[in-house]
Amino acid sequence: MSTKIEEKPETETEADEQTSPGEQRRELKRERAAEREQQIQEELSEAEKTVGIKVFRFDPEVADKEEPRFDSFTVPFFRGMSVLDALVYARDTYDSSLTFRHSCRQAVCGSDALFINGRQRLACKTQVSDLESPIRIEPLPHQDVVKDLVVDMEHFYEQMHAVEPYFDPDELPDGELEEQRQTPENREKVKLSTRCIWCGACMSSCNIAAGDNEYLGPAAINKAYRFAMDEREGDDRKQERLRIVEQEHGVWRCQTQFSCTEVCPKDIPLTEHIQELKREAIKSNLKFW
Amino acid sequence: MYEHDVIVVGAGGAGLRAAIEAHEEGADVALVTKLHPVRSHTGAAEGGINAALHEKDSWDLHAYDTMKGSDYLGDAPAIDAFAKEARHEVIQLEHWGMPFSREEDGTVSQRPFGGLSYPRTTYAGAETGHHLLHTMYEQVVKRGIEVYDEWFVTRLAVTNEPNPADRTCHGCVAYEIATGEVSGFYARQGVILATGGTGQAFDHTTNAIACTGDGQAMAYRAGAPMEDMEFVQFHPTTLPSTGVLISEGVRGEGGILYNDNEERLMFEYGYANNSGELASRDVVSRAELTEVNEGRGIEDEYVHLDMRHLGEERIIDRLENILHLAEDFEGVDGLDEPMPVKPGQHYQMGGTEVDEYGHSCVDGLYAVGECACYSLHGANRLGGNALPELLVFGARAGRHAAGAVEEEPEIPTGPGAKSDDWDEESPAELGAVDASDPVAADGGAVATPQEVLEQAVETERERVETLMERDGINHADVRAKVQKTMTENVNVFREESNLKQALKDIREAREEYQNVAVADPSRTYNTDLVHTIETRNVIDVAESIALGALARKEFRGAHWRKQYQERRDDEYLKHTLYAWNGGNPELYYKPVILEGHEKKYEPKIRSY
Amino acid sequence: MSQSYDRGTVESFGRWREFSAGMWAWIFHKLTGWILVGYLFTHIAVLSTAIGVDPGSAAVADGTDFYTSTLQGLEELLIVRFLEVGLLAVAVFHIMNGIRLLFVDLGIGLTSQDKSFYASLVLTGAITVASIPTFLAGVL
Amino acid sequence: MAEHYSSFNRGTWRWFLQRVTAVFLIGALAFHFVMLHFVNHAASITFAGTEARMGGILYFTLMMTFLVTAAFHGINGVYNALVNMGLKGTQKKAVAAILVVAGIALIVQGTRVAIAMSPMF
Repeated sequence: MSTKIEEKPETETEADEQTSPGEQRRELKRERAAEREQQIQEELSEAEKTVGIKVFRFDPEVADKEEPRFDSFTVPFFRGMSVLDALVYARDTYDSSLTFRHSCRQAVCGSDALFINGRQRLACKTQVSDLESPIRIEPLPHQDVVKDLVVDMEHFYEQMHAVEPYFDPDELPDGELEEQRQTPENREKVKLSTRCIWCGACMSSCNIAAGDNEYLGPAAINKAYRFAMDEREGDDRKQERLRIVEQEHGVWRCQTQFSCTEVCPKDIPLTEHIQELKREAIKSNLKFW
Repeated sequence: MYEHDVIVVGAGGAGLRAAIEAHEEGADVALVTKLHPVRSHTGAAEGGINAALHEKDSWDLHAYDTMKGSDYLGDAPAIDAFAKEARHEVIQLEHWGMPFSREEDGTVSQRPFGGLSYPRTTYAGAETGHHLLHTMYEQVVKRGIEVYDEWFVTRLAVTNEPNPADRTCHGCVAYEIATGEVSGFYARQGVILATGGTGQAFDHTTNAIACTGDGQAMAYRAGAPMEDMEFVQFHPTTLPSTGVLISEGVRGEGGILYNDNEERLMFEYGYANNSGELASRDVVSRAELTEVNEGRGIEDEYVHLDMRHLGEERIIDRLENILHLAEDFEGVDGLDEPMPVKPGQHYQMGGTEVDEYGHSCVDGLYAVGECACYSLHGANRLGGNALPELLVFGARAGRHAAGAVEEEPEIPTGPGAKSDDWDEESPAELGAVDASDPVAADGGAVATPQEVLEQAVETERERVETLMERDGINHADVRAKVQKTMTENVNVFREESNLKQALKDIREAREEYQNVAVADPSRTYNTDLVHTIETRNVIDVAESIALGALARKEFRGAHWRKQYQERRDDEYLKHTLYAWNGGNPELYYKPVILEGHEKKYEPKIRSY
Repeated sequence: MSQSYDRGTVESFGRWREFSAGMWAWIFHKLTGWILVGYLFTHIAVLSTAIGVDPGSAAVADGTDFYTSTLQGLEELLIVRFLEVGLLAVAVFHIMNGIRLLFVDLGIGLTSQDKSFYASLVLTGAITVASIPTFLAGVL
Repeated sequence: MAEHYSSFNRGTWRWFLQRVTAVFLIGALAFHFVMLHFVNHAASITFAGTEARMGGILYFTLMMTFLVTAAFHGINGVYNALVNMGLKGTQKKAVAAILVVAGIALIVQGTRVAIAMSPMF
């Protein structure tokens, strides 16, 4: 029951014959712009409340954005509105070139860690109603800005990969359908560390990681912790993991400022994990003394 | 140009699993993904992974449950393979370090789940998907598999024989988001699509903003039809403002649904006098929407899910995550007040038509995960079956693409599989497109395989240039229009007039799309362009959903029709297929395979 | 990435208003550390001048009493007394916060690290104030 | 993060010694302050008094240890602070060398002062 292409309805009208296609297009564009403007005004006046956002703008190849600046947008407020909702509204309504990473909208993909009112937060899980307006939204500090709110995450990923972030057991059970045993207590011990969503908020908040790009940083050290503390891996592997984090730019660089722990959107006690690895490293070194 | 044996498009659970398996079989694999792998939406899965691990359980039972859950629209070869191999896959995941929840003796915990005859759902807290995604990405890092992250695959390089079953896929074209560069990826052995769901066809969904059905739409335009797209799962408890999922666990623990009159709606209006709030997802979703439609909804939009009576201690012990979600995404303290909930799009049962190895009718083109349809979930997916699906079929497709499978598939694909008993008139005007438009249509590939990829890259560059240079409307308006009509008309309740309205609106959106343009002039990280291209895909999948729904005149699984309140096995025990057909879309059917090698399934009344 | 924009180090310390307790603790600890190490060098230098370990110095020419007269001469200056109070405050803070940091290193009380920082500030203030009479005795 | 590491790790030991010296210094610094500002008032310190205190072997040893640990703690602290500010490569090596020289000079000069103060020598 294949169907034919539907005849395209004739859209040309008589009046169009006298004007050039370019003018027609411009006319359409003006109409749409006017329509849109009216729609925005309606939405804004209908909303009981509006909020203002001030967004960092930068684009290395667009003339008026080469110099970083802040753009202000007014968006209608609704109950439960997140900062991400406000950004999406601003982009879809006012300026489609407004650029930011986002995906899951539920604090699990880690795409939208931003610097919001002076603090690293996930835009999707930050309620507009909890913040002072106008809300100042900037890309994560201490990272190179690619464009608007998008930062270069390459270095963060490199550091994450530097701790050999994969499970590596000495031996596996013989039976094909047999799992390795792990006590609920041990699972509980690593539980918080496994919640990391790689958003980069901790690295951005850490001014040690900022000054020296060689510091592994809280997220990567936490990743190392996740494996070093997992009893399913053998003891030799644990020693190797400790050797990675106890290098000069590993755990020792942590100055216990606690800023990573404070900004972590998943409430991972990062400083605590780093400190525990310091003690583990010292303990394993003292053995040979 | 980049060159690999196997190119995996999308790096969620299914893509990662496929890449690992192809790598294990010795293929040179690359993952090409528009997000960084750990940003994929697999990470949002909460529930768990079904596998018949316990000695008292058996894979037969798992297969039987799955077939029953599918409302007998599943294909036996896929279901049997799935239930058998899920066990090994779960154990392998454990061997890769997945932090499963554990029993006192150190074994992996398993819990009961809806529609399962045995507690066989393994899980890692209420964040199973997050752990699964990260565990597999770690294995990808360990193996050094190449990942092209933030590369958006926009087109498949497929030869243009008239019959899709004669075509071959030689690679794909991708747009590097950071630089705006359009490049070809030559795949010596195959392209595996693992691009996930289609939630963005609706405006209220639990899916990520990136779930725009790219794979389904690309494969569709390259000749591999979409199958059973009308079967969309709506989850009854999502937060109204964002669509964030509130786990079924709340009702499992004893949470109650109230309407605006503070009546316990499930019992008061007889939606489910036995199981009440714990009736199946489709039943509860329909109940909630009926309340809203009859004026008993709160703010004419949602109902209340109340868990306060469970007590603070129990809530914090078992549902802590839910408190955070309600607080963070709705500004509601679940300990103090009921949470607003309404049904939202959750999962696409249909997808690119493939056999039980994930292979489509186009040679060298595979699809896995939510974007594929091996006819495993049929008309309704069971909770906890999505994650084992992406493991089992990800691995199968990876193996097949790497050339390590000898067996012939049992599930037929392509035009050859068409039922011959179908000759009804088209249910609606299908959305044909002007195939010469570089933005709105794909086509014009050349016959020689060597040039296919270069030609595709050229066409894609032209599309990007056109979109960048011309003036026009913002894609967001078009997308919003599609989403709005889909949510209004192709939601939980489906009526003929609404479905027709939706098709009309989608048709209009398709025409408007011919005027879209990208306003952002920059080549650096141009998300305006990315979203504009995605919107094209949204239109295609939305149309296939609405059309399949209109054509299927029965009530089966998640698909409810007002005028057809019965399952009609005599006429509709078959899969819906929707083929691009070179710009003249075609709707047809193929039979369901209820008889596998080892077992034969008899359609029965589905009741729990 | 063709180009990218680096906002420089101003972004760390230009935002001092938003710093949290742990950050202030680190800044004060570092600052007091610098002062103390500076004082350590000064202290040894003053003492070696006063006691005349280098041949040909004024102290050697003057005999050993030069040590006593130098120290007492300094102590007569009000400004020196005030500086000594400051030095005490700096040393006490460094010690108090140092104890706090040792506990943090041992993994004790990490969740109340902000409270322990405030406690070390309060203790420093109390000890400093209490010592003022002793330090200023004789010059006022 | 290309560089790799030997099992004998200076970072580990420097971190550990910084803590050990800190513990010692808490006591030593407090003692020093109490001794020279409260027990003996700073204004009434005389060479004779100093010589008497430095004549005790225990006191002398304590002061010498105080000098060495304080020098290590201070110099190492300064080095850490500079490294945290992003010092790398040759610059870092130069700073390390200067600090080691300064530290040794401090200890040598301090020792000479101590010897001059003590009637034992």
